[in-house]
Amino acid sequence: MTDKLTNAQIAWRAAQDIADGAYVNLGIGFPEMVARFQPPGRQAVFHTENGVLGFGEAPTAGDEDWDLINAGKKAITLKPGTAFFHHADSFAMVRGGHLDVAILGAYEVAETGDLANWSTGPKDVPAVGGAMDLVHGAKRVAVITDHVTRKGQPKLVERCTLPLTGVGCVTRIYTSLAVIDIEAGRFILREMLPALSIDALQNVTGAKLHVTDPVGDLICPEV
Amino acid sequence: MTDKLTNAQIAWRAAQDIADGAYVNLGIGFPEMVARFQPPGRQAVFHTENGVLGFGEAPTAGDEDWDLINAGKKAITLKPGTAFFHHADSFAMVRGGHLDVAILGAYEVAETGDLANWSTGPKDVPAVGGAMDLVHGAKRVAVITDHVTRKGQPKLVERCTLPLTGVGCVTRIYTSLAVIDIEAGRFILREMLPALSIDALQNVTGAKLHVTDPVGDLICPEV
Amino acid sequence: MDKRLASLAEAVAGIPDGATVMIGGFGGSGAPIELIHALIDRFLETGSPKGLTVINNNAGNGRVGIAAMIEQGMVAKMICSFPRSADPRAFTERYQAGEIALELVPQGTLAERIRAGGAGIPAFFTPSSVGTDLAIGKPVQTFEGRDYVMERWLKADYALLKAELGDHLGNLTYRMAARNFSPLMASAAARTVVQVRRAVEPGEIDPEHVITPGLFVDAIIEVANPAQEEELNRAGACHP
Amino acid sequence: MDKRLASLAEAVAGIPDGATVMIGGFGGSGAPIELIHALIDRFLETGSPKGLTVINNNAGNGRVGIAAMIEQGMVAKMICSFPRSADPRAFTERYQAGEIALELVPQGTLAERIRAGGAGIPAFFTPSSVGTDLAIGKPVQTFEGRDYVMERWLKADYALLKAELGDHLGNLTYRMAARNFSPLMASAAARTVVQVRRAVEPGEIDPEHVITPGLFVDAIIEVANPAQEEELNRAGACHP
Repeated sequence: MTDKLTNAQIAWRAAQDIADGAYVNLGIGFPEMVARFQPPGRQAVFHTENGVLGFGEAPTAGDEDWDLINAGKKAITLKPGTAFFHHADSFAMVRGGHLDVAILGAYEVAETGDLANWSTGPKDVPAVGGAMDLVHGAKRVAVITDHVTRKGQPKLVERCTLPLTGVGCVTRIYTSLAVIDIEAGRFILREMLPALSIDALQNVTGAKLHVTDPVGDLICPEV
Repeated sequence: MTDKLTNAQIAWRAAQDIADGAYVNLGIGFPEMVARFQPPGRQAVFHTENGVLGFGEAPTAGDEDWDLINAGKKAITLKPGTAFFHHADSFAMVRGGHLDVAILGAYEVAETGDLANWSTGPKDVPAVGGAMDLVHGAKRVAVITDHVTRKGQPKLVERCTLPLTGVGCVTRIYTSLAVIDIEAGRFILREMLPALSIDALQNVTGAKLHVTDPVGDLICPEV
Repeated sequence: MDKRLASLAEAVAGIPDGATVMIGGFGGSGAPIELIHALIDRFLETGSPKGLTVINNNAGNGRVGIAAMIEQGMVAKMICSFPRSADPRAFTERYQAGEIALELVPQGTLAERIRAGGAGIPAFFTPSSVGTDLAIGKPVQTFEGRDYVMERWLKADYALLKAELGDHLGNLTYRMAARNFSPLMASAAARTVVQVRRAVEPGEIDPEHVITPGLFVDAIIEVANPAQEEELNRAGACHP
Repeated sequence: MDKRLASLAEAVAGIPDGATVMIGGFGGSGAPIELIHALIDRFLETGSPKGLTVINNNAGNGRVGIAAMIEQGMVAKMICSFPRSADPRAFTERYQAGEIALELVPQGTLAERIRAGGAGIPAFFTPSSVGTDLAIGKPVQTFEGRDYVMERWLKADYALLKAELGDHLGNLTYRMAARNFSPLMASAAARTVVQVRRAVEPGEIDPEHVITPGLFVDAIIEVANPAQEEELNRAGACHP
């Protein structure tokens, strides 16, 4: 039994909720990992901001074609049915509500569904990319994240303290400890690690966890 | 010497003002005739609202491909360099100011540059097509028209009485009798048929004709 | 994921009474005649769908396609830029009898409103129609000294389209000028159904040549030898 | 009409001090390295152009391309969505020293503002950035109960782009994801200059495969073996 899920395990758990044929955008960095864990028999169609739909996995090192990259500037590959389009069409897909799921990282998520994931404050060079579009476009906006910061501070909070990416946009959070839905401005606990108590989880969560239905065991394979 | 120019001659005269390489939209019907009279050595690139740029002349009867038509639903042909695009891109070209010239027909043109060419009043089924976009898009909006209506009434007027297509948009009018510019809310006479006097022309014109420079002879070949 | 349907009847089965339906094509170029006629056949058998709002550049020609829908009394309202044609009698008669409503929209504004519907843009500003009867009642705003009319997005319950190639994922190409409004409508309808001249395997369309990515398409049905509205009309055809 | 130019130097000769320049590419994919480096060479020889506003999704990477422009001090302002990269030092240093201005725009809004500039739409509404710091000072309007921010069009004096094929009329195709912002920028600049991997005769590009119609393009220059920014950076390249 682990203390907490690895990033790969969080990504695996998030992947279980993606339906066959779903159109999915994965935020750059950690969320990209979700693509690796599609359940057998299901094939999502991945969208990337820079104008590619239905692309394949990363090429082997040395086989990169640097005209064929994703939003994280990593090399990707073609597969049958891939389509290219320009940036305005790409964000028409996003803003127009044509994506089923967007999975993003987070600095903070509030019980209101507010997300902060683009700026750590004025000292940093700010960089927003497509996050502010994605949070208002996809039919379902989910976050994957460690449950707490590196310093052990809660990332799930009553109100975000960092600059917002979007207001009231997140509906599900996959963390290293739990799966939590956001409904009507409340965190609803859905699943947590079997070894954990609700009290222990509440202790590392910055806002009240509500339980409306039996809480499932969050069990992920070693991946 | 003719009393007035034929439609073909009016179209010929309008064609003399189109530069080599100009991007041109010709309104449906009579204005389409302008394409026939490009001066030797000049090639305009014709745009049609339904998503074709740089198309060729009409095919011979029996060779029509009805997927390849212009805005007037007449068959056209491909030529080297033709491009297809969808309607939003087509009107981005129009509205975005990318056309050099639009040449349209008119029911009435006012000395203010107002144009009425889409509705003859409430009895008719109204149909506007792309005219309201063209009058605000092309760098230069010209009208070709008989100088008077079939009943002999002036088509060049102080104020339009019919529903407007656009406000202050026309800058040059090629009529069966004259070439007239619109500048600062005035009709400026540039050319007229050699046999005509300014008084005679004024008599069939519904607003004051101004003369600021020597008036040229409007001489067109038999076409 | 396989978006292929088995029949035209299945393709048009779900459209309810009162639906807003975008229909591709500019005149006969790109008109999905077989989908339209399947919808008419359904109406003749079941009495449904009726009371439709139809969005197309035109309002039908002759006695086939959209004109035949209007003739049958299925259409309550047309949203179009140019309800005239070589033979506009179906629309003209109903319109003059007050039996069909008309929302007349400048062609570029119509295209942009549909694109906006697909792109999640609820409103935009255009110079088209400023100062004319078609701008009456619409907000006007001045930018850099020039007036613009605010126009709203346009969405639909269904889009019925015609394409050239379509793969199982819904990626489409179009033939020549038959493209016109269809890529926009594909994006702006809750459900987009496309008749394709040839259904192909994913990968048969070069990714750089895809005009409508499959994400905008819900279903395709192969119609291998589609009728051309212009040719039907020249032959004096009538549906049914 | 023949839009071919004879040299890269000619292609960038007209860009004045203080110009707004859109530069195609997303990261290294589609970045017109040779045009950018020709512009830097002109600056090094003549001291001009300087004080540029550059519009690109990013703000350069390493010591080539846009990063090299910034390093040379040619850029007064960046308009971009993501001024971070594997090696963002050129921008970061100037930004932290207060020597370069930044207008940060959400990526979809950036794309749409450029498209609006090309399409003659002075303003539009988007849900992106509502309630965030990036919406401060912008008009907000409610449609169907949801708030949207009004955003303005974005235009440029010049666009410097990279394409795959270009014919003498300016019709373009792009290679894979190198397309990104370039078709939009082509439409939104007063003068659009494109380096193409291969200049072809009109008719060599299938009319259905044209991505940017020639009307949006003012000049093309063939650069047969263009450098890839990502490869330059992996090799530690530096311009000049």
